[in-house]
Amino acid sequence: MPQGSADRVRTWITRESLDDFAQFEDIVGEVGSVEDGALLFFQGRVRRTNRGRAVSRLEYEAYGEMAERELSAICHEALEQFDVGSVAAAHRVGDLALGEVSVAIAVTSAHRDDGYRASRWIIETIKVRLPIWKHEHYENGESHWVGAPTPEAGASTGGSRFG
Amino acid sequence: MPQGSADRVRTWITRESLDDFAQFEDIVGEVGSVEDGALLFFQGRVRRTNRGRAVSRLEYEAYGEMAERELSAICHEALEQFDVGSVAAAHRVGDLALGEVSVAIAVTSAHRDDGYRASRWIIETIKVRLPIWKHEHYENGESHWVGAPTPEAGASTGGSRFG
Amino acid sequence: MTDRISVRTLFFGVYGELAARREGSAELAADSTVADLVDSLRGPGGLDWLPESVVVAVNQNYAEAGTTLSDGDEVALIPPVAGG
Amino acid sequence: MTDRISVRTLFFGVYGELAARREGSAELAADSTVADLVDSLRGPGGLDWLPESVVVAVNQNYAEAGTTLSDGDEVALIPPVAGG
Repeated sequence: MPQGSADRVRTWITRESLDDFAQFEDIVGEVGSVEDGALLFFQGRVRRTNRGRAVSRLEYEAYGEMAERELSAICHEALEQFDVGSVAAAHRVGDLALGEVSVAIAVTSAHRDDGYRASRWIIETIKVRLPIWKHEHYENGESHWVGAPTPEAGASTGGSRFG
Repeated sequence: MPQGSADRVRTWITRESLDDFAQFEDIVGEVGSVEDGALLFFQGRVRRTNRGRAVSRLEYEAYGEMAERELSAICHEALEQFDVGSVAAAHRVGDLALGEVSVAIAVTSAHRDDGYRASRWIIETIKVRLPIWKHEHYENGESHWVGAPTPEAGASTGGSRFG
Repeated sequence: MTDRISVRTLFFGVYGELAARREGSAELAADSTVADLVDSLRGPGGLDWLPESVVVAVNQNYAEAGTTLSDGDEVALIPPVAGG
Repeated sequence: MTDRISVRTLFFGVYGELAARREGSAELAADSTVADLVDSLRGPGGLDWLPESVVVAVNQNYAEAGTTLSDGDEVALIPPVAGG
């Protein structure tokens, strides 16, 4: 009856589509329980407009093995920090078209407040810790690594020691 | 291109199962757009344990037409109060077994913060405004209308005026 | 002879169980309010267990105690809701 | 003759683009730290655009500037992450 932490977490990094809800429905059926009164399912999708620019497609690059380990670590930490029953999370890599799902997170919990808080914590933590980089391609043919300093800004702070 | 508010909301009260994710996936496909970078899907499910008692099944009774109107009103209000792209929400009535979905809410939004806040606001508002009542049946054969005063408490305050 | 109105009454959830009926009707003086209806329902041999602040919907909209009723109105007595 | 170690270097995202390579290797004195490696990478004709506080992972765990490196370590230079 009591489940180990490992039995209640599923994480993966993949080149395959995450668009389909069904794979998460299946996982929740496996790892959830009738003690869970709430399910929170979050999807991040490729949006057409980002910071005012028209995006044509995205490319996600990952530090593969480290990303797998960090995503698993984040979800296990969520299980310890919040009163949740199960967590499933996946992140896409490779080329994504507009509207495609880049990240998906399913959380089950006895009570909804824990589910909302855990789901939000997981996505925010993914955004600061998961070693994945987003290369945005725009309709005008330009591209940009999201979060990267511009080459000029980089040069102006280069050459010095660790802060 | 610009969509009216009515095109971006779907609500219903139903005796049919809401367990399947696919019907919400289909609706999001219809009412969402590529300007939505986030999807939040919430399910409330019949939990085995409620306030320490072992639940065997639930019965939801609704003031049918008013519940339809209130649920629609709540979701349209969410569209006005939060920066969200679309809302779909449904509530079950009739007999539900353990683990079955009683309420489901899908919200799409450009940014995730709006999605989390709108989803949470909708479920909290449903819980205070939607004219639906839950009759819990327990494994020991007893039953209770959730939120109802006990008959004794009711009698002790009965017979007086509005507060 | 006073003008009378007739309203349809609905009892949901635990109120239906305690009242031993889901529907009824009530005859009231014209210009009666929601509060007048609730008082008459509480009257001798009536629903004396109705709480002090009972929530009422008139024609499927939440209504105040002072709302004036009209002939043919549908008045629902709403126990604490418990959806979700 | 000083003991030397060799580490594998990985450049991700914009660092890979700016360095014009995704992988490399570096020879360092034994007991060199992450900071020593970064300084050597920044050296003459090197990656002088590397920011002051560059994030580094050693063997797939985030590491401090003072972390001592060992022969065969995998050292990744991590630009601002942007998953989600």
